[in-house]
Amino acid sequence: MSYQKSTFRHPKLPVNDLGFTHQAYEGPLSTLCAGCGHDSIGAAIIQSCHELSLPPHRIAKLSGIGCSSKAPTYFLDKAHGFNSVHGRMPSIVTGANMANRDLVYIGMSGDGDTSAIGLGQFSHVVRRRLNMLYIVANNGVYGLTKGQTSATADLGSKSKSGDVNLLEGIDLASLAIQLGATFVARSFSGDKQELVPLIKAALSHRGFAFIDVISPCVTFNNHVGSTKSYDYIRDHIETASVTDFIPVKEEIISTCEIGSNCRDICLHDGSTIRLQSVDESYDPQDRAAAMAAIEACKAEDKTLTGLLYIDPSAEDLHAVLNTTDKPLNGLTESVLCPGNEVLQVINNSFR
Amino acid sequence: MSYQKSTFRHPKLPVNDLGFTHQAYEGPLSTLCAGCGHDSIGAAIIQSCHELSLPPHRIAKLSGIGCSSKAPTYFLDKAHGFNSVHGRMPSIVTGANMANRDLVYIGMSGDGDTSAIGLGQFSHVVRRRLNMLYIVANNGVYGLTKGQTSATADLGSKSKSGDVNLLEGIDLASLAIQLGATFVARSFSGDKQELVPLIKAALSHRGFAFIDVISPCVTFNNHVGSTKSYDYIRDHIETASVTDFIPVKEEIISTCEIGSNCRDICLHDGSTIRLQSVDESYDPQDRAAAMAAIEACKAEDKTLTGLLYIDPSAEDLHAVLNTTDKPLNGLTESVLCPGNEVLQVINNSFR
Amino acid sequence: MQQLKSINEFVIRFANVNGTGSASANLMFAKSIFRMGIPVSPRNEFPSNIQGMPTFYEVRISEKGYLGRRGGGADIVVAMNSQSLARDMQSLLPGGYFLYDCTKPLPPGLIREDVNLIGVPISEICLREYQDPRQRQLFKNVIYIGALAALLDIEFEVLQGLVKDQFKGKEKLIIPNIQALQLGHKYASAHFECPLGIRVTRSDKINNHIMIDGNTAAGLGAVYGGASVCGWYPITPSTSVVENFIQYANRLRIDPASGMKNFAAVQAEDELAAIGITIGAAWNGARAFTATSGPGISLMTEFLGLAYFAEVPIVLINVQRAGPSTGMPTRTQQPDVLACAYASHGDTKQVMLFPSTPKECFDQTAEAFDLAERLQTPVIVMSDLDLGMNDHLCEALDWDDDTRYNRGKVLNAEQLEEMGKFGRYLDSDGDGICYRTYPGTHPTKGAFFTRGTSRDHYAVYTELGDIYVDNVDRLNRKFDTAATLLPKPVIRTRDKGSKVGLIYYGTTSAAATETVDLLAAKGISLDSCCIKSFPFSEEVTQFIDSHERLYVVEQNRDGQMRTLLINELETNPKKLTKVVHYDGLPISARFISGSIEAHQQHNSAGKRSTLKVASR
Amino acid sequence: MQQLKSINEFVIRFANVNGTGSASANLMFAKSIFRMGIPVSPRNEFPSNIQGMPTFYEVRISEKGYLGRRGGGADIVVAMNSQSLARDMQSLLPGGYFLYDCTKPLPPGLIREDVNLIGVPISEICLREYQDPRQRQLFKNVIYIGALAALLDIEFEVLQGLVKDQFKGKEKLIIPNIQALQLGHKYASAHFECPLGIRVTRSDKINNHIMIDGNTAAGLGAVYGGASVCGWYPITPSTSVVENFIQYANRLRIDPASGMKNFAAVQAEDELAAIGITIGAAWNGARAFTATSGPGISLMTEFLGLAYFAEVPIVLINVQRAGPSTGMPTRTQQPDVLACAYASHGDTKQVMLFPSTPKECFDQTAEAFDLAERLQTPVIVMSDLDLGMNDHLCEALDWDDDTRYNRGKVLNAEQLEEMGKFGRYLDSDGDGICYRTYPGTHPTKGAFFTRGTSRDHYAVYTELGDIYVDNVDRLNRKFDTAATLLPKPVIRTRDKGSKVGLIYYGTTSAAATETVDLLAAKGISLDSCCIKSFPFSEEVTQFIDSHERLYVVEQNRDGQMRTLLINELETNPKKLTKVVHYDGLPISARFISGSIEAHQQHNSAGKRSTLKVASR
Ligand SMILES: Cc1ncc(C[n+]2csc(CCOP(=O)(O)OP(=O)(O)O)c2C)c(N)n1
Ligand SMILES: Cc1ncc(C[n+]2csc(CCOP(=O)(O)OP(=O)(O)O)c2C)c(N)n1
Ligand code: SF4
Ligand code: SF4
Ligand SMILES: [Mg+2]
Ligand SMILES: [Mg+2]
Repeated sequence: MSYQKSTFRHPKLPVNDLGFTHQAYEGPLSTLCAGCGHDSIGAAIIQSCHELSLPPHRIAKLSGIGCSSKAPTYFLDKAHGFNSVHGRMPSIVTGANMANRDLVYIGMSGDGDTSAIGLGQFSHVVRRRLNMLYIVANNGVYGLTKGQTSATADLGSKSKSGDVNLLEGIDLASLAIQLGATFVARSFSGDKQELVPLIKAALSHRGFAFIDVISPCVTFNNHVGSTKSYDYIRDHIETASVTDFIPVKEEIISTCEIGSNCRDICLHDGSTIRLQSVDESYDPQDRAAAMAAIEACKAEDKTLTGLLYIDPSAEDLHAVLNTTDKPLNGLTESVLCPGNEVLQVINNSFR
Repeated sequence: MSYQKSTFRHPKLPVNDLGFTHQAYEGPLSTLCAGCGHDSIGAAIIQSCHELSLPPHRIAKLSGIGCSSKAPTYFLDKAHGFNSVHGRMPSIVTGANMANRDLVYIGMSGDGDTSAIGLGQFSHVVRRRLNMLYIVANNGVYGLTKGQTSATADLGSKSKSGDVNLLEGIDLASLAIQLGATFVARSFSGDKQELVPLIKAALSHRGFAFIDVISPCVTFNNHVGSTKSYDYIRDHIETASVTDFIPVKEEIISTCEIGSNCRDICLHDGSTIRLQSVDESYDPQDRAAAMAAIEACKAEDKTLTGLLYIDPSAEDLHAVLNTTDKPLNGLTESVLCPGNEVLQVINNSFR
Repeated sequence: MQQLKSINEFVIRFANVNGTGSASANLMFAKSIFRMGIPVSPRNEFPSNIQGMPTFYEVRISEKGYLGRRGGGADIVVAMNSQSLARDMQSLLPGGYFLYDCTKPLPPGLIREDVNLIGVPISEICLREYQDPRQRQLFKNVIYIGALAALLDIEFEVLQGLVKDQFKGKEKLIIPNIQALQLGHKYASAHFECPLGIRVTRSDKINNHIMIDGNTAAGLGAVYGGASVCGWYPITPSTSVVENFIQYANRLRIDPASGMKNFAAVQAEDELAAIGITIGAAWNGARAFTATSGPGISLMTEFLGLAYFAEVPIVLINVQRAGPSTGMPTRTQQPDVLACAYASHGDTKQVMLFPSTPKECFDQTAEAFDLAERLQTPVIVMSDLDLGMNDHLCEALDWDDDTRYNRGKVLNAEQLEEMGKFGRYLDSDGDGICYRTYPGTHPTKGAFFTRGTSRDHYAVYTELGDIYVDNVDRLNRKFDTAATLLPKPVIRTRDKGSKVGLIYYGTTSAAATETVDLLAAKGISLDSCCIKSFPFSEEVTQFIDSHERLYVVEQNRDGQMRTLLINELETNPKKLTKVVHYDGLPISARFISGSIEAHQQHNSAGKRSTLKVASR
Repeated sequence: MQQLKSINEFVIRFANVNGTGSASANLMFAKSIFRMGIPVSPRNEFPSNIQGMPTFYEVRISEKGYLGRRGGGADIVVAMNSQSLARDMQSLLPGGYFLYDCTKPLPPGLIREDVNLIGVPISEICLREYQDPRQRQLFKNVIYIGALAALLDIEFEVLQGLVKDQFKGKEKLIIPNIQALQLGHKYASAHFECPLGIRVTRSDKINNHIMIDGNTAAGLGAVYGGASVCGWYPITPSTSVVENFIQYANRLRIDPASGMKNFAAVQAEDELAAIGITIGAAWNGARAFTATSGPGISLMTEFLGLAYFAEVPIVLINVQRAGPSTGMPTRTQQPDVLACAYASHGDTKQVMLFPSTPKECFDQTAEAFDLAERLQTPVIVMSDLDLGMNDHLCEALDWDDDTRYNRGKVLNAEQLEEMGKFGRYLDSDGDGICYRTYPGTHPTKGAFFTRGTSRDHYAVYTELGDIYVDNVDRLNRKFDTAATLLPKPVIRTRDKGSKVGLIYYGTTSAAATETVDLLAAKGISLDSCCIKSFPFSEEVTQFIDSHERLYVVEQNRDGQMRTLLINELETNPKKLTKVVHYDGLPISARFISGSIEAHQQHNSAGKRSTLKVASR
């Protein structure tokens, strides 16, 4: 729905090199909660693909299970999609990419889908250097199952049920860098200025590109000190002991600049996240430095955003496996089947 | 078998504070290949537990599947053991520890068991800060399934079948540090001088302790440039196209010092691994520095060994969950069952 | 024009938008009927979505005490979702009542001539009465409940009482809610002739029963059954089992002195870890459980095989939902019977319990821990979404304080001291169940290596065929023992006994008992057998043997319980007629009786033995 | 003293230590018999261990062409493992020959009076002839083969030929091996009266047959079947299926111009990922497969449910091993029939093929890709360890070069262009199979969202009951279609036809055909039906209907195929007698015929209908 709004905001966009308008990249009306960050990410993907003039039907969108994994339903409806099972999108997209290296692969996942049940598959698709864009819509909760804390939730954050998270959150960006991702970025769903260029860069990168997008869950928000606003309603909801009332909210875009490259994001519950984006001096090609910078920022309770690491000379899995340039799914008998003559020679080796 | 040898080497050991001899910590004859590093690790564990005077029956040894996971069969036979399923030891030991916080938990796994199928569970047991010693017997191959390359194998290493590994190996030590392990060390199976003290320190650490032990597979060795020695036999084996001949080998202990804290280990196939152990100046309490040091060493084709990181003030999962000091498995009806009176009150809340 | 008339026997259906706060209001409605002493069964038909989609809440009021879904159309529809108006209008019976928000007029196209329209300008009232847009939204629900109170003659004090109880401790919320009720009540009384032909009147059919959902009861059962470790991963509809366990344990399992917890619930990274944690804890002597649904069952398959073969006593609560794969996560079915009975590769078998009511969810969950530890094998409690997530009227829970947990065959230090050589897998009692030890029990005796591989009587790895065979045959013997220990089926036979039998289990039971009455009225008399456990006890065999034709009623496509019956009891399939309902909504007596009637008419064993639903 | 006598009909058993190089030597022995034109079937009984444990290799030589395990003791034992001497001595038949290394004398205790001892001082010879300790070890094996050549009258040129072929390209290895053969041959000829009463003589029973293991054949089948993507994870005994696929693809699937690979084999991190990769590739229009065993099947359960419900055509090769759990990883069974037939939670069904020979492993694997794509569902090839890892004599592989892959119902750009609205799940042909599209086919038409949730004809998510029912009923219709497309059973009826039928599948077939002859000789005549696929084709039903009593022979404990037969075909269980062998060794004709004979004697359908093995 927020998605629908977004099209109101920018009316007809110009056509791109393929002669397509913005609409050619859109999808059906979203069923996510009004104001859900995930729909903003969808809008950013639409804009990026449009601006890059990618043929919509040459894109494949894959996901696991979760609100974030439902999101692909609502963009790029000319593209085939695969809403697979929880945490297993990485293996599905690996196979898909092996079968046809010519499509553009966008994997969309959630923090639960990726950092909990999917951590093993995520780590290995990173290591495998699959040529794809992997986006995590990171809200620190399990949205679709109603607000349990996820493994990326910050230490000390509160879950809907009120208990405080006493474990450190997994930093997927650092993890990706360490496991060999060749394009790693972080951004915020409401910040199109930053997000769209990152998505475009990632889509143009050959190899594994990862973007960790902070995408607040407006319904099961679990950030520290959730105090401000709608006391009355929250009281009501809590005591009704059925969290079945979800006030309609606006997408969060409001950010207040506080010093160079640093801004606060005010969440619906009044809490804030402080984002520090990398500045000109930052060298995204130094692996160790990148990880240090992320750590340093975290130490100051800030989240580093922007392009964190890139290795432009990256190779992808096809290069590693030395597979042919033609899509494997297009090969026919003539290439695939060695024929009977060869088989008879093989028979002889078993006599 | 190599294990049997090791007892030859040190004859009767003195009794420890509990009056136990070394033998009280041993197990049945090993069925691993002669010279397998895993048995050396077993011997080191026996020595450590003996020297620490741990009551053998108050230890629990858990593992997944693999030669390394079989190894616990051959030490501490007074201790209960659980040889579970492939890659899932971390969840089993988590439950075991929750049920009885008073035992000492030693988890033994392989690089395949931990870095491939088990990577997700490994990462999460680290994050959970379970109070245990987790040892990976790291040989870079799948031993029990006859020599496929594992995810920790170095870039460029060769598998038995001859193909070169083109992916970067996962560094479990760095990963453990990043995910919040509070004791992380690395050593070499043949180097008791370094390994035993590390195991003893790890067993004394409260929280999650991880030791990555390089433990060469004498049978499916897959290190770079495997050229030297038994040409004749290898030829024979290769052409016989059945790798069913395994020359009996000695445990590798020979290391040649080359400069301060740096030594080369000569493997059976003539290849070498260069180990650099941390020196006095090294501060194991600086997380970022530790990860940088590991990276730096790797850049010089060396493997950093010793105690890499420790957080002495660590809390374990029981502290996080605020569970009682008594072992949960010892609680009885009186504590566990609230009784009928309470139940009737609860009934009223449903009228 | 026709107006349906009925007192204390009708179905009302609420159509709302999810995320608008309707669930709590609708529950208040159901509770008010309950408090007026009238049996009531509310059922939530919610989408797999968080906000903005159509959601339905169907309440059956039945003084006769029929608590299954009635099926067919509703007598009253409360249409609060403009998206679904057309569909809602269709779901009403001729002569029924259609309560809607008349602030905007109904699209003429969808108005039906044969129903009674009751327009209440709810939005208008809210606009007038409230400033905060969120309050306007929220109180809409309370207002239509108020209107219904007038229309159906619900005692207003009862509603007031409910509001007071609900907001105990938040007094400032009480007044506004009661005012909202009054707004609705006033408007209805002023504009319509109240009560309607359909209405309620106080009765006395509730006794000391309670209204509770199965997951809450199961969570409580785990607390009372002595579970101290829980590994879990969220999945609808099982999540609230664990959430309730934790919530009650946080109140009832706190060490008074230290304030520390006498339990550990670990939210795992996935279902494989969740059951792994449970197995590890059970191996180490704690009572441990996990709960899951659908895909979680598939992911637990490997570990279920390990627990079966290594003989580790765990409890698994499977709150079934419509499969296969992700299927319909918010719809009910009984589709995992086969997947659980023979879970995992190789020759395996699993013990299952089948609760029919929240009371049974409580009792069977608590008992499951005894059974698991006595049998040293996993016990799976087979609940479902309808039972687990809907409030059901059932007997009050109770607990015999003299109960002692039966931990099964476990040797302590003294026993080990006194005995000769310990053999973990020695069947010394001949019942297929051997003696276990907890880790750390004795300095020198009783230690063994638990493994998923073949092993001898002393837990030593072996590849010898005869030892393997001896071991797996013992496991079958153990399951024969199980059949004698598990809860017996509930069998009801007519005075003279009938030739025709009805077999069912789980949540089908409410509809099944109603079916027996319906058919009796039509001169078809049925004996019935409600299965409570697997492997089947002797009584089930006898029931089958003593009837000529049996209808096996279940809520899945393939008749999975029937498969178990013919396979495990060597029954001739021709004797068992499938009656299967699997559209995701709870089964109804109308469907069952209709199917059986039809089949009885041209009753020829030759006819294909399947009666299935093509739709609700 | 008695000396067994026989020409070309006997069993020889080798007892070795694993990791000592015996496997290749023993294979050379079997191959030499094969090259002398005599049917031979070697079987490896190896431990789940890499080095130092007892391992056995049993070779049955049968000019009559009986290639199943004979069972009972061996006629000749070659005892090269001092650890297992006692057991090996026991495994010899009275009058049999015991070949051992007499460098050390035999422990008097275990010497049997009723057998013939043949001592060859192998260690001594090696010590004398070789310096390198490893050569001493390695050549022991070659020396006893040389001795056997003399004792059994194996043509020495044949052995020389084998050595030359084996070491083609490594000439320097040829001479020493031949010398070692001669050392053994010389010693035996000099010290014993050669040949023994038991011996071989050239025959002509091989025709153009080959000796190959099932996994190699399956790997080749995948190459010929057009598989271009493989996701895999190592597990015994399935690993060599993929290893062979890769090995052959590396030779036969290289682009001549670029030298790049026309396939992609991805070693995954586990089985969940392995099948995920396979599903992703198949979804994207490549022919894709994976192979696994035991625990891998359990781990693939969730994804198998997705592939069934989302209708993605994959091929899964299950090389079964003894379960449950880790079970006996290096022993054979057919224990996953049920786990695969109904894999995953919810109402599911999977297509299975049952190869009996390596030739069928090749043919069925290749055909599986056509079937999967035509049916748009997973096809599981149910091999087992005995078939997959042992060399079997079978017909030569062949391929019809006119074969065109049948990719099933796939719409291309033109077809999409011409048609109206595309509906992925529209059953326009009424056979339950709908039309699919590959991603990226057409700019504006044919795109859809593949999902594991309930959806309508246009792949749009839905929770409406009737649409759900329509879809899952169609899936059942699709399986009716499958029953007509799958390989038919092989049915053999006696001239007049018998009242008694034998039903079997997979590797039981060699023993089953021998059984029919054995029993015929005893006046018990049997018709037989070798099942090749599930769901069952019409012919299976007819076979059952046309016989009074049927024996269902399988290699698992619980009679899993029998369960499928009574459940899917509504057969009266009383009619089907279980004959189950599950100690981990391949089933033998002796066991089957013995069981059936016993049962036929007091043949009363009342008797408990299970005949099972208590040991080998
Ligand atoms: C195997 C399995 N386990 C559990 C679930 C239930 N489930 C659905 S979504 C979800 C978590 C979603 O969290 P996240 O990935 O963060 O997505 P979000 O909804 O927050 O965007 C879970 C646990 C499932 N569908 N499948
Ligand atoms: C679920 C499952 N998949 C695969 C296997 C087969 N398997 C046994 S051990 C092993 C790998 C062992 O490698 P590692 O953990 O490195 O131990 P090592 O033998 O090298 O010490 C595999 C893949 C299995 N037993 N279970
Ligand atoms: S619950 Fe949260 S994550 Fe899910 S759709 Fe609503 S706002 Fe988005
Ligand atoms: S195969 Fe390798 S890892 Fe396994 S026991 Fe032998 S040496 Fe050790
Ligand atoms: Mg999330
Ligand atoms: Mg290894």
